[in-house]
Amino acid sequence: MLTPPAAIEALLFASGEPLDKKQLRTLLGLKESELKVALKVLSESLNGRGITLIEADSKIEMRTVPEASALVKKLRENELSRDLGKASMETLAVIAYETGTTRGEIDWVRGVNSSASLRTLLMRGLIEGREDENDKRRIRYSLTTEALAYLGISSSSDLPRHAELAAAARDIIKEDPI
Amino acid sequence: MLTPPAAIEALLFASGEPLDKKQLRTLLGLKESELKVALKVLSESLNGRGITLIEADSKIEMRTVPEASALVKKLRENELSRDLGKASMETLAVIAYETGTTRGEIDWVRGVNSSASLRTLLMRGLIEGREDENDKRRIRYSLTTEALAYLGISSSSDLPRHAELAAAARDIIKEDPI
Amino acid sequence: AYQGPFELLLDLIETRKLLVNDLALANITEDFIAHVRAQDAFPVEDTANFIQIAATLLLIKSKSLIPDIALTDEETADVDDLRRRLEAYEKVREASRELARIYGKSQMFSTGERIPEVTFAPSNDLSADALAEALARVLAAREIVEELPETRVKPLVTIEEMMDQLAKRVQSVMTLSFKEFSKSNKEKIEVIVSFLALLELVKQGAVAAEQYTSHGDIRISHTNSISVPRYV
Repeated sequence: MLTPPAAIEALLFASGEPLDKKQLRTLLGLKESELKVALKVLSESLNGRGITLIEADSKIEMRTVPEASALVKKLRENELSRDLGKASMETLAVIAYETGTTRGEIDWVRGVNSSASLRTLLMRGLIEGREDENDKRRIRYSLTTEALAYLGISSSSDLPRHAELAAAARDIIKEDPI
Repeated sequence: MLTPPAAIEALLFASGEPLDKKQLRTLLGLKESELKVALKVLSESLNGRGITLIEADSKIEMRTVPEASALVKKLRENELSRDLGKASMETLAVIAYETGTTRGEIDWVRGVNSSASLRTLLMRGLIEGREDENDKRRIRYSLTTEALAYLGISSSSDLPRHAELAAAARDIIKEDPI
Repeated sequence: AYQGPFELLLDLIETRKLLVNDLALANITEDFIAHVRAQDAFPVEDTANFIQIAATLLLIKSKSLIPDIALTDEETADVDDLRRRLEAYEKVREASRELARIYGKSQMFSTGERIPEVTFAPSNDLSADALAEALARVLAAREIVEELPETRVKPLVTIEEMMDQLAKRVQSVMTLSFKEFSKSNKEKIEVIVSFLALLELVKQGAVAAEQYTSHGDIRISHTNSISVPRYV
């Protein structure tokens, strides 16, 4: 019989793309709390293995573990990560530590126009933009599982000095009335 | 640290097709007997999991477990029957009006990453990819004949406002700095 | 490479091992303006930013030269805003360096691209019109983003124009804030004169550079020290 964690693993492997939690729940007929438990069991059972889960926003994806990076690169040289310029890396950093931030906030804190860097990050699939619920015209950006994969971490809470840098970003950027 | 079973799991997971045992041995620097042991450990650890190893004449492949096939089928059907949605529709539109376009050009015109949409459109038989004659690695996409028939046109030049929209798309593609 | 104003400010402060505070900002005012002057031209959309920051720096400078100068509420807000944004940017730069350290180092790969079995499965939202609308929407969305780089191509603001704007901006503010000083003791007026001379120096610096090259007779000391020129 297929346990929920095994079912999730099969779906993530077959899909090859990040799956939305809502999608997983409908496919498996699970309540939110049940999915949460199943995901926890699956991710624990993956400890010490060659593959692991990455979670960004409400999306889950299965990827090889960071430790296997050099090995897998031998298999897949074409997909090597091209470097990111300083401006794009700075823009990625603002979005990483201040998820759901807007272009206005990014320009405010960087002191320069960030539209070119945002376009680079969007085209590489490292960030995605979503319309602000109460203000359609405003786009809020967040990291994708692809970005976490390039950073070699499973979720944004694993970002270096996450608590410290995220807190700093929150109280400074958020005050700015856009 | 990455144990041999975990390393094999990562390689099989990331490889698009079955891997030859000899290839695994060279990639991992293992003797035949060591590989045998590692494979045994890995396949035992996969008991009760959603994925499993399939071995056929010295080639190993990772697959979803048989018990999950109904679920995987549901996932496929779900992916095939869903509405295209904004991202895939825009990707398909760029391909329709700019036949033989590449992924890089589509990303440039749309300003976002289109690989997930391309995968869906390929899977749904709406587009097909052909290698660029002078650059094997570059794939050029165009509508399939079934898609043209479904749209009720014999060639993409019959699409509404074709001259105007195709010209506008081409101008943008010309600006692409890459 | 082109540096944004905050990047430049932080570099100037960091090279002098200072903390981000008003004293540091006052100290590097001349360097910031000298750096701005050294650029031959500026992308239009960044010029306003540089001028605003240069003007705020001169406000902080004037506060350091004349401690009990009364800045207007708006000026104080500008000073606080600059400091807050700089502190935030300092954190962003730290975060960016942290990410750069790990980016691409231990990449996690997705499952290999299995060739998806193809089944022809069009969708009910697919039609020729839907494609035309979708492409039109994409092209329209690009218009808004597009027009920004265009302005970069427009004639750039030359340094002289920028210095004039800056000088006018600060002088009008200065005269406003100096109103009550004119009556008080001589020593304060001496400082005010030297400060306005600094401004003149900066403005002339841009002009004298040309004269210097063509006639070669006017000598002006370099601005990185606050040695105020003696006008005979």
